[in-house]
Amino acid sequence: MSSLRLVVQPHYCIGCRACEMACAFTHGKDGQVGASRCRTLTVGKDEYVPVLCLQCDHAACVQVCPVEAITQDPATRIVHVDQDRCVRCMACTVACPFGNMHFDPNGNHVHKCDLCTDHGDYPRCAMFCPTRCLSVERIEQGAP
Amino acid sequence: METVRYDSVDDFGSHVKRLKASGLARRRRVLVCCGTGCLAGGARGVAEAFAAQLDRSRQAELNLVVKRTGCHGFCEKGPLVVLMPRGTFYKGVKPEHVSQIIERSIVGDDVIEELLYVEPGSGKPVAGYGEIEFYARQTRVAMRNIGHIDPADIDDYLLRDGYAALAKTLSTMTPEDVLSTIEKARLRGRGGGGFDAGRKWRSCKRAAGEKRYVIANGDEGDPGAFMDRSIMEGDPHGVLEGMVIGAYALESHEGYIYVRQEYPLAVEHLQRAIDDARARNLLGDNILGSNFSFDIEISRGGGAFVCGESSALMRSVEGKVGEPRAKYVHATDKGLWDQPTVLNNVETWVTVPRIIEQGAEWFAGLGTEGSKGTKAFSLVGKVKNTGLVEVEMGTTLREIIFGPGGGMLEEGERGRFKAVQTGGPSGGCLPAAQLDLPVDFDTLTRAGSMMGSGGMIVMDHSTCMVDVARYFLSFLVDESCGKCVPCREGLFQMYQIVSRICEGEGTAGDLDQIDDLSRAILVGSLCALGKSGPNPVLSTLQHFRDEYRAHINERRCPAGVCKALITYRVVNEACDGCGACLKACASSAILGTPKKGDTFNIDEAKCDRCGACVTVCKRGAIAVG
Amino acid sequence: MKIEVDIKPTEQILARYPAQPRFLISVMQDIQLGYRYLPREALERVAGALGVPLARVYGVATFYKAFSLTPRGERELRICTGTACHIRGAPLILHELQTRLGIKPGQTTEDLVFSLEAVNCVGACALAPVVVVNDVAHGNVSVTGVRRLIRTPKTPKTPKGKDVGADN
Amino acid sequence: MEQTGPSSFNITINGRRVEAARGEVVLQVARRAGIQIPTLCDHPAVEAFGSCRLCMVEVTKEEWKGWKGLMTACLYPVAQGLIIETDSESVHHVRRNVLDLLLARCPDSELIRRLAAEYGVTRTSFVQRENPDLCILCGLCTRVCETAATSAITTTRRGHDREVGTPWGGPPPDCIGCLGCAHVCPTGHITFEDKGLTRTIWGREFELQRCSDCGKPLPLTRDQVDFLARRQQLDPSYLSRCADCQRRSVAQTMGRIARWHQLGLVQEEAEVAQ
Repeated sequence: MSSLRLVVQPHYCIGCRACEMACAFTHGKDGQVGASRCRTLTVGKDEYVPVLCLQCDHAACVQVCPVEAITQDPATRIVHVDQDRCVRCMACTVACPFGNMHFDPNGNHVHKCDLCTDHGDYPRCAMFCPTRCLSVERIEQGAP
Repeated sequence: METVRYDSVDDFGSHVKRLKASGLARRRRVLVCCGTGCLAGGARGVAEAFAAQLDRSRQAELNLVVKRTGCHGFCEKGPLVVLMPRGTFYKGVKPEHVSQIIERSIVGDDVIEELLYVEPGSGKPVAGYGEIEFYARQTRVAMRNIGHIDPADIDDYLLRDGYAALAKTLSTMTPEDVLSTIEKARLRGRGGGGFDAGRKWRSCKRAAGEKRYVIANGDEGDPGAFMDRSIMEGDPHGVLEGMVIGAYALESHEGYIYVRQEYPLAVEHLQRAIDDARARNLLGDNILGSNFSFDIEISRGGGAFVCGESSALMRSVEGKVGEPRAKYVHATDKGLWDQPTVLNNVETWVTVPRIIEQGAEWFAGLGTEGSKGTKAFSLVGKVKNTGLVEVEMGTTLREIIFGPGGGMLEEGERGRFKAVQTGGPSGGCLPAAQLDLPVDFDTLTRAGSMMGSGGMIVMDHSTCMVDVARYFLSFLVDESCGKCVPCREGLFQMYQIVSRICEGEGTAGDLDQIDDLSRAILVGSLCALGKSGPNPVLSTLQHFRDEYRAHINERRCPAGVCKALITYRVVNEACDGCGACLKACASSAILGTPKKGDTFNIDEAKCDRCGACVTVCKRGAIAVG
Repeated sequence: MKIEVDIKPTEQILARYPAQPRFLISVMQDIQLGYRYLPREALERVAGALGVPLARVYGVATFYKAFSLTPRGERELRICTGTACHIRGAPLILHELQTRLGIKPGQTTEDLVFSLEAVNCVGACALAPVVVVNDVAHGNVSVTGVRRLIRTPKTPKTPKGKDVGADN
Repeated sequence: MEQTGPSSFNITINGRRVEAARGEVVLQVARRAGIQIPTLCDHPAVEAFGSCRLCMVEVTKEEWKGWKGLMTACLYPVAQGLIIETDSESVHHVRRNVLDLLLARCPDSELIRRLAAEYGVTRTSFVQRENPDLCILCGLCTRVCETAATSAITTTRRGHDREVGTPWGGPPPDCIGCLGCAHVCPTGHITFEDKGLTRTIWGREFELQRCSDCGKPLPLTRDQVDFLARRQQLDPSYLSRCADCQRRSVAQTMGRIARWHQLGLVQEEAEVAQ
């Protein structure tokens, strides 16, 4: 079994925000556009950086959650939020050192990038990235 | 005073032998009942008078000892004094009688006739304890020591072969032997449900856990029941001995006795017994020199009926709010602190040493096929001899009520037997037609009531069954822990409906609604309190539907109890104009002047139907209807 | 109204028990006995000492009938309303005491002399109806007999029981 | 409790064979199979409680010879051979009564009204509570507070007088203002307000932590930050910056790396993952 990892090469980013669009549309519900888990930030003139979850080991969000609603899948290394378990204390949204845990006030829930596990097994942001900025690497399980 | 400590079973045996051979054991005994009933009647004064008039040297001189004992059970007639070995039984003793008793019956050989109990049937005074019907018709196993020993004196207990069963257990039996003896005796739990004790112990023994706990349930919450109180107050060592034997079988090392808050004397006596037993090495590390260790702690309740439910009780022992848990996982697997636990009622525990001593066959020989042994009941209400009775399982209700109970309290139409309530708030009311039912676990359950812990409340025709149903509902609404919806909200709504009926505002649909809601509460509640909560209503509805109908359709309370449906009236033909009622009436509702021949009227608007006038009227001139 | 609470008895009570949550109810029983109620200051101390959250202490204090969060009277009248007492007239007794004292069950007279409590069976059913005054049971009480229990030698100028409840 | 036997097996729910594992409860298994059972007091973050009695289902086994019992699905452990009915008449009878009773208690609750209507109850047949509020006493708030926070709130009193409350009814001293209770409350009974730097809940005001960079209020109170850092063993610095500032900071770092790339200072492609 292989798992995915997302590779970000910000020097390729052109700030088109296709990734954000793709993410928002993918995570929409009932015909409504959802909120993007990916944010493209402008850091200088014509310099952009897409910021999204790195699926850290020993992630701060996992550690801070008082109800163990955030867990890392040992096989895929993807960090998931169990929405049923979450009590919306918002601790994770602050704890993530990269600002990648988002709160959606419309859906009243926290969300984060899950590499589109529920939507096929290819992250949509990478699929729609027109440059090589966001790409996907398949790694065999057990590899670092 | 010599300090006694038994380092072995032999040590124990020889000390008991010496004790029995000593002069003290052969002394005559003056037993002053100091059970709660007699204390309320002034027994403390009687005991103090004896102590004052018979000091130690005088007692030695007369070759006797004065003992304060636990409840003799005949609370109705207290304070009681029994002179042993002759068995002279004096009732209603007051401090001023003491000198007379000493002079005539202790120094002398006389019997004081005024203090004797008069058998209501024959009208003849009875001198001897054993000849009184109340006692003669009982078979005492659980209560065999109560009244005969001073509960604060461990030697008294030893003289009646106390701890002999423990010595036998430790010296000749394996834990498995004990377990199979209890299984063979087919002892069922005396606390209410009647669950097979042997099976309970067996499944606890099988369960995996770091520790096992043993608990005695002394949270006797059923209103109208006080057997456990008497046992804990009157024979505390019996409870301890049973628990130690059980713990040995279960290989448990920690036990708790949960005593309800309303029983301070039981706590005192049990604590004293624990301290004494520890000092003698009958409790604690290496009991009687064996390698078995077990200790007991008392846990006081906080005043909550629901804590009689085992899972709630365990939470309470843990220092928490007494909320029951679902029992899909049994306490024998996960009980106190989630460890395997055996919880039995104190009456069950006190029976254990008897079974070990006399054998499983003896015990199984008593009672009926499904319910072995004896059962203690507190017989109260509108019956002549209220008090504690212990009879063989299978004795009929009639035999109990009209045997030791002595029949109905009051004469006349209103005094006739109407119903007997058993099983407390979980039980039901059985009508006259069922008086010949044998009392055992299964028969009572089939009849729509239950054994419960053994409360038996006799009701006559001055008791309104709708009011009784309302009473139990208000009890349960008050005592529900409030955790689950059917019990918290359902019983409350049921109370509203029955209250409406009592207040003359019942409607035709009420009985159907009670029925529908009852079914939901019975199956929907979380614990036994809720699951049995509708029983008092359902059983009265089943047997006394007419009475409900009279309330609803005719706006009439046949028993003359429900305030909204009754009026008080002075029967002037019977009135002698004494005016006592005028003084008694707190709402100044009685009009008239206190002189013979004047007519009295009751102002219905002012009258709050408190009944004070009825109690003070010596001529029965106030009619209720 | 702020009452100064002496915390010393609480410390003495706590010293008798190991500092474990399971002794909470026992400690609270002793505090209730000592102060005739559970002062907030005492419970805060208990929560800290036994390592039990204050809210849970409060929950326990309000769950069990033995506990009171307001001072109870010198004389606690506990009217047994068990079944045996009920059918032998306990409701009338309760009604009488309520009228005479001008308080409902669970309440205390303003002068802190009497508290009224309706309890579910004190286990003295053979003597029904029963009123327990400060742990002393009085059996077979009647509506008129019960008035004896609330005569107050300590509060002069209320010669008749009637006057006690007159101003309610 | 079944302690021996296979660790997974089939049970039957509404005639369907469904896979179950030892240690699971009926509700879990049913949900996994997409079978709806209504609940009010269940929440995955806390231990099952069994207080609302809405999830009752009819349970039997072939060897029980026709005996059926109503059990709470949230607590009943699965065992081999269980046959479950989640929508039988007796199940509906209990649910209807429970909802009818809750409707008498909380007539203004949207949730209860909707659920009751599903079971055919549009008006309660019982006496409606005076001055009703929205609390159905499911106990989720107190249990979440116990599990995730400080046990600052509790159920008080008992029976029909039972309430959810705070010590002496005042502002709860142990509360950290995490809002867990408010968020799990199924009926919206527990309310709160965030205004500027102040959060108010249970009659107590909390100061919100400010972002150490931009100074804007974080969605965490200062008490909550202290509590989480202590309990979850996390350096408090993790809880000091808002998500926007965190992102900006990481973007700037990555931006720098990107510039190095463009300047040819980095030979290899930077992989920012793992």
